[in-house]
Amino acid sequence: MFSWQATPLRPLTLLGMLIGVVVVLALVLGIVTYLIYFERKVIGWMQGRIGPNRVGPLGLLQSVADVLKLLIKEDIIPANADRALFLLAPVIAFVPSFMVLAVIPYTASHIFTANLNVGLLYYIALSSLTILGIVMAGWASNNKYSLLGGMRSAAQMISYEIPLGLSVLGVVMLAGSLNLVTIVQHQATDRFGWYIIPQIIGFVVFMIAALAELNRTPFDLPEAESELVAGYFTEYSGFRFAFFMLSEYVYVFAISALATTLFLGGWAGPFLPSWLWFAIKTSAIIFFLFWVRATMPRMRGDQLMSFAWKVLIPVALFNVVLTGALSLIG
Amino acid sequence: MCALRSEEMILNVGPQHPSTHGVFRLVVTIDGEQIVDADPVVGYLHRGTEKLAEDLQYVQIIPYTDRLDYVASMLNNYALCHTVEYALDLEVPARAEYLRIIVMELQRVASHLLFLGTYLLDLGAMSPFLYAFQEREQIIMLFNEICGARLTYNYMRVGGVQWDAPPGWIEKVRDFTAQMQKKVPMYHQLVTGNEIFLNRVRGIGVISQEDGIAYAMSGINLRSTGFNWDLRKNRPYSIYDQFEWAVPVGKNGDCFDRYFIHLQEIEQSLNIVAQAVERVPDGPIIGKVPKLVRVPAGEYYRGIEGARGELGVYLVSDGKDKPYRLKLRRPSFVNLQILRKLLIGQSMANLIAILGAVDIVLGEVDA
Amino acid sequence: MFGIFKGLGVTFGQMTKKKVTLQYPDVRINMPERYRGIHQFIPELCIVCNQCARICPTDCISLSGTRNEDKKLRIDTYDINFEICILCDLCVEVCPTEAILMTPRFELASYTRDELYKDMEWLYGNHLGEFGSHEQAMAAQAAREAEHAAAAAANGVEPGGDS
Amino acid sequence: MFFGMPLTGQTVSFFLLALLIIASGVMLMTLTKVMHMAVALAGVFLGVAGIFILLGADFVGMAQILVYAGAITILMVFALMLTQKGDDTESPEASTGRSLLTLLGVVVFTGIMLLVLRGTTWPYSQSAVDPYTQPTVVLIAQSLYHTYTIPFELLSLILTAALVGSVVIARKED
Repeated sequence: MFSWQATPLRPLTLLGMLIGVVVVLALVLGIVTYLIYFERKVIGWMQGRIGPNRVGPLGLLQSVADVLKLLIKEDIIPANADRALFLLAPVIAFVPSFMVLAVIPYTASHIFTANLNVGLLYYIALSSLTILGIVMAGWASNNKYSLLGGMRSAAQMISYEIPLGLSVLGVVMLAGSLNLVTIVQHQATDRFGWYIIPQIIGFVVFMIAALAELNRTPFDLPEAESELVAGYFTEYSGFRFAFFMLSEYVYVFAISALATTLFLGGWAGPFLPSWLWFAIKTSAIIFFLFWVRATMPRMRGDQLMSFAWKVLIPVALFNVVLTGALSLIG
Repeated sequence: MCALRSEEMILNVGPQHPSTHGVFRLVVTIDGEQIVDADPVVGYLHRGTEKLAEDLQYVQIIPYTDRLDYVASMLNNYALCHTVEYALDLEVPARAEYLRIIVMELQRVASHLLFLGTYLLDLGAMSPFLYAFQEREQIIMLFNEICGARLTYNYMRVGGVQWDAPPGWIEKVRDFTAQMQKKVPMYHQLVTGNEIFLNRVRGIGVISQEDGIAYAMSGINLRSTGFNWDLRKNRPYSIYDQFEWAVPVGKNGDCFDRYFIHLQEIEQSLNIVAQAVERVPDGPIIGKVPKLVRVPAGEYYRGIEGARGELGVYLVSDGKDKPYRLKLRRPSFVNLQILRKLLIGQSMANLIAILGAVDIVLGEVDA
Repeated sequence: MFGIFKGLGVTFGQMTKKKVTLQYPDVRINMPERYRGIHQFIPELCIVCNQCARICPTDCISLSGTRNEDKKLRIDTYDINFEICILCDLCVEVCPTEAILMTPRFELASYTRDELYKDMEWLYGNHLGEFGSHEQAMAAQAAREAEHAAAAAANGVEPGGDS
Repeated sequence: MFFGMPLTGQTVSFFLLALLIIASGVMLMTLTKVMHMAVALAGVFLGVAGIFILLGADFVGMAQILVYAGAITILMVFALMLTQKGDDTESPEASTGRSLLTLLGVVVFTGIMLLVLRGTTWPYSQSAVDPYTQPTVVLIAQSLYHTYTIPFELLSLILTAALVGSVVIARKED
């Protein structure tokens, strides 16, 4: 196996690393662009509308146009904002969202995937860093709505990280590894098949906690438009706003990819090439996220908290115990 | 959280805020997310309708009433015309009364649909808003056909209505009513049973019956407390006594009751419309009204059941063709007064749920 | 729990339903006959009785006329200020000769306030449309009305408004 | 070759991380706004996590990010946001005596550290360095749940008791 630690650093290896990063970044940007398009189309269809249809054929270039617009907009920094943090916050929010993609096995031959022994932990640990960016944005904007949004997101995302972590424990116990590649391989040979079957409770808890981690409806309190105007990014405009949008949608993709990997057998599947299987499964989960968004009203903060602590965590713990008992019997 | 006392913060909700539905400002003092004090500031949309009316002939006031509660203009039109008719002791032809009933009840449905959509939007659900607007659009197009406007109808006149129904209009209303009656269960499926929604609105913003009466509330806000008071039944006007329908009444006076009564009233209004379209008589659409209406000197008050409560017109005339004084009892303004009492001690998220459920229209609050 | 799934079912069912979006600048709402849009004014019919200016609740109509040699009044200027006009239809209602009418045209947005001040020429142009003279316009309108009546007789429903 | 060391990814990463830790540490001491300090602290935590990973302790490194950089920093920031607003800078009092004392302290501390570091013979075995023979997660799990099961469980008991106790204390004023 290639070990970056032991191999001497030659210009060529460095170049290779850089090219890999740029390729993945470009790929992710493309995915995010069409994720946004897909979301607008799906929600439009569910509401009797047709969604974007003007820019490009079938509106396919709508997101591109939106991103371009954001990029050429004036970068406004409010006079009373904390300048340094205001500038830094979108970066802190975005970088981890991109970094978590490193461990997700997209295909049977993992070109872009770091075969990390603690891959799952890496994902959860890094995604928790984004909260810091969001809280910083809320505080640095020096806007009361932003501050409230930042505080809400801090409380919410920290609370939901615990059920998220607990819900994947069952998978880890079945696979006996934190390595995402190993988890996918284990699912191919497991007697139950994909882990969604033995881990259905874990899957449900995971999806709910994932929605909360993503700050999406019905858990979109931090950016609740009707209450907090736009929450933590009220004061952001131009490409800094684009960074928040980008990180949000990269996380949508990442968490769906993680759910696919953990519960739906990853890239495994008959006939079709592995990357296509991966894309199909991930798209199904993404569609579910959008579907929920088109249907649900928003939860209230205190209900959200008590739901996490009084329902999700006990259920996730119960799932862990159940899985332990199951694997003892089996 | 009691042990942790953090600093209080003054937050200006509005005048430009997505959930104040217009230009309404609420100065709230919050401690964390808890509201310590709330101070509604009204008047950003004040246009001086009452004062303007003193310089206008009665027929000229009608288009101004369109702009009070701009999502229920037909009812405003009627309130003014009805008061003047009452002052003149005028007979209104039967066909005009039926047309009025049809448009008023359709207007009530449209207004309640708007409430439904925007309320759910405030609570974070996007789709019900668009569904409600699809239905509302059909009603608006019906109004567009009968009076040529989509929002500011200026349809009623003293002694009758301005336009007769165009050919085929009554049938269209009948079709729409039948179709809409089938649509109502969809809202129950989508919204009423949703646990997240129920948790947001149950037991929130409870108005007691005593408070409701003490604050002179009316309409759905009062009925949600369990007090059965609907002017269409209790002080019958027009021809409401000729139809069979029920007054939906709540139990707890919370936001859920208010939401639920809105839906039930949609059903009841459709019920009235369905009965009315079956027996619209032929005949003139406007009574014998002098070309220039002169109300005999005196004071007159008539209240009707508007979409948001008792919509009253108090008219003082000195016998001229213009009112000496016109006072409008706007239900939104009166219902708004309880807001401070409801908000103190609630969280920011509940603020939106409560403000939305009290269902104010700023054109009416500020007049 | 079931309430949530019912709701999900409703939204999913909507996906296949017919979409109601109207591609506005390309596809226009067919406004009904009675629609109260921007006025048209026909100077030939005006008798300068001033009733429209008097009934107007917002005083947005101003007009002036002179007496001809044959003692008949002739309209000279006729302006409507669409900054304050509320399209209430009262002027049309009182006009004894139907010289002022409303059209289904509703797009009033403009870059300057001056453009909202419409004079007689503009309002007459709004009446004439693509036609050269008042007679031609009236003839075309009569033809259109006959067509409408025929269509209405054919299917028993008033065309125009789509719901 | 870089100061006698082979220029591998590991070396480069080490120096970058060391730079991050030192820079963040210095910023943590010199910045005046509490909120900025919190961000600098997060930088220190992240750098330390990176060092852990370089040493082959990837589990500990990730736990460091998750617990310290993720949770603890945010809890601190959260508390700061709840309690403070507006200008919370304190103007440092520049006095020569204090600066000199600081300098002296730094010099003495560096000296002692150097002495200790030089004087210690570090245990060094070739087999333990290669981190990829066995996942560290397994090693940790084995020591926690096999070798030290009873101390571990006792510890968790104490932590639970502490948690319950803190809740009781916090709720007393209701």
